Amino acid sequence: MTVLGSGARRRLIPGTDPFDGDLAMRGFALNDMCYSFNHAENREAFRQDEEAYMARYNLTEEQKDAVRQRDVLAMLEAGGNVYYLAKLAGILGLNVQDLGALQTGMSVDEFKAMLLSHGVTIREGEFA
Amino acid sequence: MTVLGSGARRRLIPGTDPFDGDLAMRGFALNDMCYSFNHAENREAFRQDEEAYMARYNLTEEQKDAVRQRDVLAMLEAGGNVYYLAKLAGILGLNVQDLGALQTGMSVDEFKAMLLSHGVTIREGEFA
Amino acid sequence: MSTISGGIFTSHVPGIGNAIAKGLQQDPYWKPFFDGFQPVHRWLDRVKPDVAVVFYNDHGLNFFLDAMPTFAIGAAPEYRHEDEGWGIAFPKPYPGIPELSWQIIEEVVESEFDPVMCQKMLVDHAVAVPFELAWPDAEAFPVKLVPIAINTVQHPLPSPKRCRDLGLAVGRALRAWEGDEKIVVMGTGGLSHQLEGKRAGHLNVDYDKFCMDNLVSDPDALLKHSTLEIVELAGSQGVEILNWIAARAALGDDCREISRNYHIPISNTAAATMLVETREAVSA
Amino acid sequence: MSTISGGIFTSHVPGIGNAIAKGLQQDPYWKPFFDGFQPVHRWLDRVKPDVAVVFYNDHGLNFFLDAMPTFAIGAAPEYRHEDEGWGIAFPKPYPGIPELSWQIIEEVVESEFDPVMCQKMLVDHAVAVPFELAWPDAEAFPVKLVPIAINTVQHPLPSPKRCRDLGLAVGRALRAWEGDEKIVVMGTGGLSHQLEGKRAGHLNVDYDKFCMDNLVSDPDALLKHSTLEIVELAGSQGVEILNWIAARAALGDDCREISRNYHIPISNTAAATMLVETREAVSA
Ligand SMILES: [Fe+3]
Ligand SMILES: [Fe+3]
Repeated sequence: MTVLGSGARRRLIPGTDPFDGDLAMRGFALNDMCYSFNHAENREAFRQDEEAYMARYNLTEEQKDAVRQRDVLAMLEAGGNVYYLAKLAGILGLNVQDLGALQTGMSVDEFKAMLLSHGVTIREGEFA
Repeated sequence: MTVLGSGARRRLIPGTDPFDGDLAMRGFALNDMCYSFNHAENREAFRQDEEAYMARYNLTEEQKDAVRQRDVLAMLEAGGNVYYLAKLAGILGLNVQDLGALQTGMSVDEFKAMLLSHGVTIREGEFA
Repeated sequence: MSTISGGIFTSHVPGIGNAIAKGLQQDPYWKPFFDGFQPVHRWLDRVKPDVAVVFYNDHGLNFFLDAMPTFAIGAAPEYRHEDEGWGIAFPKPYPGIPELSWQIIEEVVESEFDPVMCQKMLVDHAVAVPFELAWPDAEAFPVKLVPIAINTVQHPLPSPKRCRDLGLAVGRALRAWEGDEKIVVMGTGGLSHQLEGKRAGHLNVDYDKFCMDNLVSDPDALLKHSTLEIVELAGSQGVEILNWIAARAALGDDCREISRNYHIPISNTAAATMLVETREAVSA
Repeated sequence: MSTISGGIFTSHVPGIGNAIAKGLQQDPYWKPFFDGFQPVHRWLDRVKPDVAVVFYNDHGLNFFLDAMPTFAIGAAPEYRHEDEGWGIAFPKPYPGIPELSWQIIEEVVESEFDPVMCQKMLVDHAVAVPFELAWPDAEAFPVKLVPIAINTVQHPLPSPKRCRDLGLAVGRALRAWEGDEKIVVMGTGGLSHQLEGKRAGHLNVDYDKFCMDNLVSDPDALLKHSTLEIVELAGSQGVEILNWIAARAALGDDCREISRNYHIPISNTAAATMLVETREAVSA
C-alpha cells in the first residue's frame, strides 16, 4: 500500500508504490548507480567489486543491504525505481519472471503459472 | 532581419535573429563546441590548437571560418547562439562591449558612448 | 499536402527485443505475438509511409532523474539505440526529420505545452522494438522518425487528458506540414503489466479489452480514469497506455480498426498490437 | 502556515558577478547599481525569509541544446554554481528544500504544466548573482532554494501568459505548503538588453519604465506583448522579463512596491532592482 503525493492527491493502490517525489528523494543514489549500468564497463566494475562500486555512488546503508541481499522489495522500499533496477537485475542474472517470483514470494514456476492463468489470445481483423 | 518559424509565426525584427529551430539546426556543432568551454581544460585545449579542437566538434567550414576570422556576425549566421558564443568570447579576450563594437561596426569607444547616451538613473522608494 | 495514413499501437517490452535478437519469432511462446504484425506488414507494404511520429516512454537510456522531462520531442538529424544494460544495441540508425520536429515544437508551444527540445537523443527499446517489429527485413528503415517521449517513470505523470491534448496538438502540426510525406503515428507500450512490488505480475484483461474496444471508436472513454486509477487498473507499467492515448488523438476522428492482436503472456505483459487506418489514407 | 513575504526582481548579468568577484561594489561605475540593494538588505534583515523560489533562465551551464527544457524545476537537496566559461565559480552551496519542490511540481503538473524535474542541477549566474547581491556578507546562505528555470535561450519561448500562469500555479503551491517558512520569490534577468547581432547594445528605457510602472499595480499589462514583440521591444536578452512576469504572478494580488532602482549602463544592460512586499508579510 502506498500514499502518493500530498493532501487530496493521496491514493492507496494495493501492492503498488508509485514512484513519486518521496521515493525519488529516498532512492537517488541507488537509481544513479543503476543508471550507470547502461555501460558494459560499469556492469563489469560492479561485478568485480560490488562494495567499492556501491560506495562510489554513495548508496545508503539500507540500499547497500538491499543490494547485498538481492532483496528487490527492500530496494524498492529504499527508493529504487524499477526501470533503473531492471539494469541491475540483468547483472544479477534475474529475468522478469525471477523478479516477479522474488517479490511475490512465489516460486518461479508458480509465478509463471499465475501469468498463464490469465492466458488468452484475441485476434480480430485483416489476418490472412 | 529574420524570419522566425513558419507561416503565421513569421516576424521581422530589425538587426535581430531570434535563435529558433532553423538556426539551432544550422549551429549545433558550433554551439556544442562552445558549451564545452564551461570546463577550463577545454578552453586550454582550444587555445593550444584551435583547428584540432574545431575538427573534434565537427564544425562546418562556414563555422570554422567564422571562428578563424573572429567574425561574430558570421558565427551567428552559422547558427551560433549568443549564450554559448559568450564562452568563446571569453577565450578570445572579448568583453560584451568589444562584442557590441565588432557587431555594430563601431569602435569600442563609440559603442560605449552609444550605451552612455541612454544613461539614466531612477531611484524610488525606501532608500536611506 | 502531407497525409496521416494510420496508426500502429504495440507493446514494446525488452523481452520482445531479446526474442528478436535471438531469432525466436517462430518459437511457440513468441509466435502468437509476432504473428500479430502480419496485417501491419501488409499495410506498410501497401501504404509505404515516409515518416513515423512515435509516442513512447524512455525507460532510462536517454533521460535520468537529474532532469526528467514530462514531454520531450526529438529534433535531431538522426537517432540511435544503445545498450540499456542488457547488452542489446540495435544497430540501424533512425533518420530524423528535424524540420518537421520543429514544426511540431512550434505548434505545441503555441498550444501551451512545455516540451523539452532534443537535438541529440538516444531512443530506447520503446522505439527500437516497434521499429524492428514493423520493418523486420529492412536494410535501412524506410521512414524518418519524430520521437515524442512521455514521462511514465516518475510521478506526477501527465494526465490522460493532457496526453490526449498533446496528441491533438501534434496532429494539428502534422496536418499543417507542407511536405507531401505520408505519416504513420505510433503509440508504444502496454497493455496491462506491472514489474515491481508485491503486485508484480498484475494483469487486467477486462481493462485491456476496454481500451482496445474504445481506442478507435470512442477514445475519450480512456480519459475517464485518472493516471493513478490507470496504475491501479493496468499496473504501474500498464500506464504506458498514455502513449497510445496521445498517438490516437494525433490520428484524428475519422479512422477504422484494421486489425487487433492480444496475447497473454508475453514476458510479464498482456501484449497487444493494433493497426488503425485513417479515411485520408484510403482516399489518398 | 507559510507566508509569501515578498519579491525581489533584479538584473543578473555576468558583469555584475565579475564586479563582485573583483570587489568593485564601490567603484563609481558599479555603485549606482549595487546601491539599489540597500532597501533589499534592510528588508531581508527585517523579514528573514527561510526560502527563496527563484524564476530564472539557464544560459548554458546546466542545460544544453541536446535537451532544452521549456520549464525546469529543481528538486535537489543542494545546488551549486560552477565555472560558466569565464573562470568564476561562486563557492557557497545553495541548500535545497526538495519537499517543497515536489509540492510545486505536483501542483503545476496538476495544472497542466509539463516541467522537467531536476534532482541534480547546477544553477548559473542568474541565480548566483542575485544571491550574492541579496546576501553579500553571509557565511552561508540563510535561505533554502527552489530554482525554476524558464527557457529564454531557444525559440519558441513560452508566452508571457504561459509564464504568468506558471507563476500563479507556483503561488498556489506555496500557499498550500504546510510548513511555516517565510518565502521570498525572485525573478531575475532583464531589463532591456541585447548582446548579439547588428542591433547589439539595444536598450529601451520607455519599455523598461512601462514594465516597472506596471509590475506591481497591473502586472497583466505586461502580457499585452507577445514573446517576439518583447524581443523587439526589450532586446533578445530583455526577454528575460518573462522571469519577472512569472515571479510577480506567484506573489499574488495584494502587494506594494518598496523600492526601485534603475541604471544605465551596467555592462550592456539597463540594470534594475525592485523590491515588492505582500500584505501577508506586513500582517504576519
Ligand atoms: Fe515499457
Ligand atoms: Fe541573462
